[in-house]
Amino acid sequence: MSEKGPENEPAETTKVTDDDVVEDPQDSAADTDRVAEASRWHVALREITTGNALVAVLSVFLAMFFGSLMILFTDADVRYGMSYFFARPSDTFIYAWEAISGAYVSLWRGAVFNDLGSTFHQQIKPITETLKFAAPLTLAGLGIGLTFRAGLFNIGGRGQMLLGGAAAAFVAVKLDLPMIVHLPLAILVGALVAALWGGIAGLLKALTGAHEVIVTIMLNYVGYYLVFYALTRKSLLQAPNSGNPKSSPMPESAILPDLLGPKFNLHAGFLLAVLATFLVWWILNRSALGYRFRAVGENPAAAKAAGINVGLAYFSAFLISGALVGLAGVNQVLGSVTDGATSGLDAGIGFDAITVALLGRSRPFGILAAGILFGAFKSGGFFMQASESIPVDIVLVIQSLIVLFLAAPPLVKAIFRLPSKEA
Amino acid sequence: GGEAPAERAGEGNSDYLPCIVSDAGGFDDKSFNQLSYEGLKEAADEIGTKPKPVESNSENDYAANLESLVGQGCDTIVTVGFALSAATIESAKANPETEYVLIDDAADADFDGKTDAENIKPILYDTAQAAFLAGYVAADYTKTGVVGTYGGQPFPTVTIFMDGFKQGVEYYAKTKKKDVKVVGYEGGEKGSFTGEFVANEKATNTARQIIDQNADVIMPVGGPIYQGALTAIDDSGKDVALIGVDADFYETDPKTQDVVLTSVLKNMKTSTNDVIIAASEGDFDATPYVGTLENDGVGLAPFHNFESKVSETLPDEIEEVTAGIKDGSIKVNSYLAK
Amino acid sequence: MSAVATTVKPEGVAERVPGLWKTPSVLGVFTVLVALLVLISPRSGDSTFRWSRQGDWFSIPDVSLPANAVVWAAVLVCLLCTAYAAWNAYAGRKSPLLLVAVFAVVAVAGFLAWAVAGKTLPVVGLLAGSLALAVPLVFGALGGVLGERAGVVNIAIDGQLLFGAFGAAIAASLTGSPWAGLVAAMVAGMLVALLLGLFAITYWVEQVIVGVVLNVLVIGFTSFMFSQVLSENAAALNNPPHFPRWEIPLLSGIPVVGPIFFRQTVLVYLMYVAVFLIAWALYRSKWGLRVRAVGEHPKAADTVGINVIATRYRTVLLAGAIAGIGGATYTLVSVPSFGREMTGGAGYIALAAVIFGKWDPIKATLAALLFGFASNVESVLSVIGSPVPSQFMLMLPYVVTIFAVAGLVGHSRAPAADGKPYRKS
Amino acid sequence: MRLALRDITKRFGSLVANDHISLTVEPGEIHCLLGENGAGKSTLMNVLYGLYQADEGEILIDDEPQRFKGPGDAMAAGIGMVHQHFMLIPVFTVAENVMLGHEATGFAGKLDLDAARKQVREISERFGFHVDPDALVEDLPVGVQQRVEIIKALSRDAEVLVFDEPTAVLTPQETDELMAIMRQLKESGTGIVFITHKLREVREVADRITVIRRGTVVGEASPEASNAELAALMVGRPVELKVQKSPAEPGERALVVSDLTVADEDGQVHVDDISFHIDAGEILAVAGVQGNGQTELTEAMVGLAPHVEGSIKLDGREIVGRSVRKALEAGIGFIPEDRQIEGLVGNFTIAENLMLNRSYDKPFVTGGSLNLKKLDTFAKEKLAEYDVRAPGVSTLAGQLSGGNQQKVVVARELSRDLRLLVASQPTRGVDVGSIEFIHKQIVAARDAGVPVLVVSSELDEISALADRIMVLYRGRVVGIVPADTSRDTLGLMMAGETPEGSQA
Ligand SMILES: Nc1ncnc2c1ncn2[C@@H]1O[C@H](COP(=O)(O)OP(=O)(O)OP(=O)(O)O)[C@@H](O)[C@H]1O
Ligand SMILES: Nc1ncnc2c1ncn2[C@@H]1O[C@H](COP(=O)(O)OP(=O)(O)OP(=O)(O)O)[C@@H](O)[C@H]1O
Ligand SMILES: [Mg+2]
Ligand SMILES: [Mg+2]
Repeated sequence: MSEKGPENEPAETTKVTDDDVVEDPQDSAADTDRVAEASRWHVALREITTGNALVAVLSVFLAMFFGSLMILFTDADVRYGMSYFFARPSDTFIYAWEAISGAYVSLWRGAVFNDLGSTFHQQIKPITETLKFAAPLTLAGLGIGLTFRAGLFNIGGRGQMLLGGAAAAFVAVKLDLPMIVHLPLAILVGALVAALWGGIAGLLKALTGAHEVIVTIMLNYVGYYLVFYALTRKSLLQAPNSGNPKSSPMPESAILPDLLGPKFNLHAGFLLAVLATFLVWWILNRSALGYRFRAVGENPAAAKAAGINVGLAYFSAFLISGALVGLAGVNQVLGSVTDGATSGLDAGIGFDAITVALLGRSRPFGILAAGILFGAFKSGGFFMQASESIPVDIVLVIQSLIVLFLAAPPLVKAIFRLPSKEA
Repeated sequence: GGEAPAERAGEGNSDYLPCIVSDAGGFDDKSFNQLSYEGLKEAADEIGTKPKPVESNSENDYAANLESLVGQGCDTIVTVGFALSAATIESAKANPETEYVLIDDAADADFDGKTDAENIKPILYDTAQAAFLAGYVAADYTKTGVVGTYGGQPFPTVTIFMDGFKQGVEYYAKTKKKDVKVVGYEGGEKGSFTGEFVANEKATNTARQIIDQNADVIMPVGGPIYQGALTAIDDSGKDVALIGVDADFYETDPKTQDVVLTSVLKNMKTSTNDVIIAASEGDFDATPYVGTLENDGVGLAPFHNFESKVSETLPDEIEEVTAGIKDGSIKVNSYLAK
Repeated sequence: MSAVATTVKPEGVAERVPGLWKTPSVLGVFTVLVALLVLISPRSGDSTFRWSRQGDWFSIPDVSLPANAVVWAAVLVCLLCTAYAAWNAYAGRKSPLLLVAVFAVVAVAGFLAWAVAGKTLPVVGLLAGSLALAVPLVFGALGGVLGERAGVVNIAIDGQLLFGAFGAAIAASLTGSPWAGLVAAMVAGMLVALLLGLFAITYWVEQVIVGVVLNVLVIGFTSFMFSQVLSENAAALNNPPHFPRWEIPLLSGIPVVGPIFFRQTVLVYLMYVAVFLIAWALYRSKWGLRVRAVGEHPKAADTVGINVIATRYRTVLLAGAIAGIGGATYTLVSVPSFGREMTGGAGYIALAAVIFGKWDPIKATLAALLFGFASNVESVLSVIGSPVPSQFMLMLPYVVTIFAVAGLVGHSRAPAADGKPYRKS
Repeated sequence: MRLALRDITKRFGSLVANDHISLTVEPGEIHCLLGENGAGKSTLMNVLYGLYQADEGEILIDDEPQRFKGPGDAMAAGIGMVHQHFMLIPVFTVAENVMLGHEATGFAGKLDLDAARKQVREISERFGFHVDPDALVEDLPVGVQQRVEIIKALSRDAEVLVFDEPTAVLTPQETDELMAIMRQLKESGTGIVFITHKLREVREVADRITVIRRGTVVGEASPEASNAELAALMVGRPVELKVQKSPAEPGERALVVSDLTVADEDGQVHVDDISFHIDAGEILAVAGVQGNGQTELTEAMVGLAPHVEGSIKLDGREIVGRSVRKALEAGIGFIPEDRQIEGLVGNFTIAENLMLNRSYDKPFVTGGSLNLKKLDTFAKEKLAEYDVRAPGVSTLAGQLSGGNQQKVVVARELSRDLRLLVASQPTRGVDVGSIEFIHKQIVAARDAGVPVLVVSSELDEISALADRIMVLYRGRVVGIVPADTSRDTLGLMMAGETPEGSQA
């Protein structure tokens, strides 16, 4: 996904050219000279067929196709139809069509627009849900993408989210303050604690050269048990009167406000994510700090020789990354699931965010777009499961296939027999 | 699709729609999610309807899943596990027309002793009572004088088993003046936990360590983790007996038949079934239900293959203890006991 | 002209090198920690260590010692080790690894004596369990080492373990034979490896991306199949027979050693073979030379006529098969059925072992064993009752790994072309 | 064996790297290929060696057309190559490197290392090399590494040997020895293709010379042609081979280095108690075989070396113990020895690379934020001033040719107010045209009063730039001598011998 985001994908044009290419598969790769002399129309066609936009569309298409196969082979009706396939093959096809279209239509209804809804707010609610789920994915994705740009792998999203969320919850439930102070304070403390937690990996890397992949993975577990411990102590996080490892619900004064009123679940966490996107974009592309992150990420030896403190860059990248990932945890506790923090508050987002960062190519707006896409899958998945009884796990399969195909344009082009740019 | 052949699976004639949401364990957890779902399915078959089950993978999913189910027009929604409590209360308040059944939690977030929404029926089980009996049986059965237990995570719904078990053993030791020791649980949250409700090497290994402490009865509490104990028992080459939890393992998992001494029953299947049947007939009753020995909500499974191996007097003694617990002359402490 | 020795090492210069002080510092920290245990919370009673098991040729008697005394003795030895390490550092020498090993054993013994005061610690069970817990990690790490030695970073170990477990469960259930399950596990691991190869080797996709994404793909696929297919036909598809324990005659009777190493399942014996075979082949055989060449400097390998792409594919597939065996331990040894996400991220721990073990099969195996040991200390202590809250005990293996990586390993050098796709024009 | 290339064409996308090139190599002949950076020499040789497939044309051996699918086929046909960037595996031993690809094995694929050791010893003896078969390649000096490359080729019975810039990293003595080896090979009937940028060498050994420019053969030159003629033919214009430079007018004592000792992480000492000084407006050139402490010396000057003792005083202020950033802020410009590794960020644009050492403060950073406009203007200026051949300032540095990359580094380092310039191998692998330009810039800096420390393993470069010459051997100063010291004397000093009359 490019820096500019998905809005420059010419969906209409691609369709037309797509057909053209299919009709003319001979127009293949080897023919460099001919293309060089070809008409402007040909040049434009070539630009589109070799461009990223078409590959993106086709990647999604391919991933959905494989998802369909899985649905087909496990759908009870389709299998039933196949049992008498030779007697009445049409049934199999009808069932197959029902299964697949049912799945994707419900995915759409759950993610974007529900035409079955009786009121307007019910109809457009799915898109707001999508944005709600996109917020933590984007925040954590930004954090992880930022470390990627600095040449680091932050696999520690889970731990950072847990610590950030738990710290925010602590401030929220233990203090009694007016909202104007309480909410910002809880957010800040959450981000800060997560930043320090992430910073451990950066510090150890800078001081001892410890491989950050190991350290962050280990810190996930350590963080999990720490938070779990806190949740079993009344003095720390556990709700009074309860034996469950869960905190009290968040007080009103520390809850991220709703963006579209009480009828929708979309809360200010999404605003936080959008702001963070701009902030990270600024850091990476316009700030000296971000310049140094990128320099260190691309060539640490050259950066060092040019006077950049590489260890400090590692440490500060992890601090910022931890803070962003921590905000995802804060978003969960103070926004999405406000009835109390638990040791499951990360909800797998810390890992999903790695994929989001990869899909967004570690570019801030790419990550925002990828976060929204994944949020849509998430939100649509619930609807699909409820209406079609298809396990949401299929969404994982489709998501990961999209990322893989997007990362390998030549493969997609080979599958669809498109010309490749570097003929 | 209306034009489908009549034999097509699961099509019914009632328009009553029962639904169920699992917690993060999913419906294959060999524990409360699975049993509640099975109870719901049976009820649905009896009524002639097709239930809608949805699984949650994380706590993110609870509210969204409930919302989708409401959108699907469910009449009754069963939510399984304390983790869904808050989401259930919220959904119930927003949808007063829909009926909710919450398993394993009182739905009392404000701790005023009352259910927070009138359309939620909380179902709880004082499994400590039944586990007490199991502890008594184990203490009687053991030859080494050591019995063990371990859990998935120190949640109250887990430790309540271990707690009751421990009290049962201690009661036996005191009344019979026999030295019997419990390993793997010391009370509160102190004990042996695998950290996850997953059948894995950690579960197997924990069972191994318990057997290594000379235990010859072992009670794993936490869905599929008992499968680890099966492997450990098999590997040890010793005569170690297993005590099942939730359902009668002898029936739900034939692989356990040679080793299962008895099981601590938590009759979620029956309770769910009953509530759904009643609800389908318009008799939804939101009063909280606490399963006890008294109302057969919890109990002890038969000894099956072990009938000949336990002491002859044991069945009568169990009767006696049961009566004692019922009439209150024997106290079993748990977070649910008044 | 002769090969000029370009660097000379006069006496007395190296003492300026601060890296040498890392070892004594870490040892010092741990010495203090052990001492703090008894200072803050002295224990009463004896700690008993049990060494024997049924079936030993002869039984070593239990050893009972007063807990506090043992801990203090351990602290003393630790102090001596630390002092020696510090003296070495002062003299500009690196401390021998043996010193660190002695220190570790003594410090652990001190901690255990403290923790089991008044109770009995089954030493053999502790060690045998450590080995069992480490088996999938060792296979995973071996797969990781192989792949990376050939220049392909394998983050997908977790996916290979999980898919191996999945494949093994189905095939063994269908055929009724754990051996068929083992083969299926290898094939499953290879399938994931094939995808890794396709994207990483043929299409030059960033290898970390491919690995992470393949893990998600496998989780999604197996979970989907689990709910849609396996759990509905559990008796037919998810009911694998398991490998029995094979006691090796004679060897298994040796006290302490026998029950730990020679009363295991066939997969453990396979693991011994795999570790030594891979370690040998990697450094001593033509195959290994070529694999390492391709991972260090693929272009150089190409210029002497080695087919880089094919070598990488073959190695990655082999690595996948090995990781697949690790996956088989979940469903053919540990528990008798497949469960959703049942590897619990073990592949990532195996990956840590690869790096911790500096891309060496033996060292990676030791790293995995260390992890297994730390996990099992937690299990054993929680069963016999420990003075530490369970969450902190559960943290132990991870904290130990961080200390080990930061304090003892530090910079490690990956194969030079690790993670870099090979592109010819 | 007679080798012929006929009408070879090789394209990279739209770039035609080789355009219908024909070339023959007779047995017992040394055939030189000359051409500026990016002319297509390496590409042609890679085609010959089977690494690239030609788009057009054919390769003939004894008039038989050949099909090389990979280097394996080329080697089997008797072609060996010593690559510009060594194709050795650093963590392998010499024997392992030599046997790789045609390993002798025993039972179960067990490597027969003894056979490989024997082979290494045999070939070494034949040519008088002293190479330890069990030494790790990464521990060997480059000269020896190159011998390993030659042994590798000979161990496969190569009849045509290609040397791609083999002398770029050698000392004069090593170069002379290589020439002798080439002659010896030639005597035994081996055909040799020899690529170099050093005209002196060409005239010394070449039997025939082919000049390539922009992918096409522009003609053959006679080995008797003068340096100036050859250079002009290569570049397509007359080239100043020796930079015009007035005698130095040394000013104050700007840099004083005393008792400097540099050790690495393992405690090995690379610079051993050396002292010297440089005056403002003076160039001190450091000569020496690579690996005798030059790298560590330059690293210590900018704070890159981890363990430094002694003192480096610039304008009276101590540098030792300061961070790289502080050293650079004190006014040190640093041209590192390997532009790819330490000089440039390949995936950064030219403009971004130009601010690499100025990411903390003005002019490109204000209040923590980048001033992209200023950077753009600055980069455009420098692009024009330093004649960097690139489409624009947002071209990625990694896509430039070696010479142009070097110009970017030089432009960056010289565009600040310098108090000291440290230049390490400033023209390694750069063609004569670019050398001329870079030398001019360095001399201009000196003339502006900057003290300059130049490290080079290239004696031509040393004598072209130096006002005084310091020779390093095993981390110690052998002597500091005047610029007009003879090549022979310098060569001896580089081997560690202290000649008469030099001040140590
Ligand atoms: N793999 C490649 N892909 C694209 N372009 C390439 C590739 N290799 C070389 N080129 C381009 O081909 C041209 C010829 O390069 P080549 O390396 O053959 O030059 P050369 O004559 O060896 O130069 P030098 O004297 O610097 O070694 C250059 O413009 C170079 O940028
Ligand atoms: N795949 C490629 N795509 C684009 N440019 C390339 C590619 N491969 C090489 N080049 C360019 O071709 C140039 C020539 O490559 P080569 O490795 O032969 O170096 P060179 O020109 O000989 O440089 P030097 O003289 O520094 O050794 C490189 O500097 C690089 O910029
Ligand atoms: Mg209430
Ligand atoms: Mg070249």
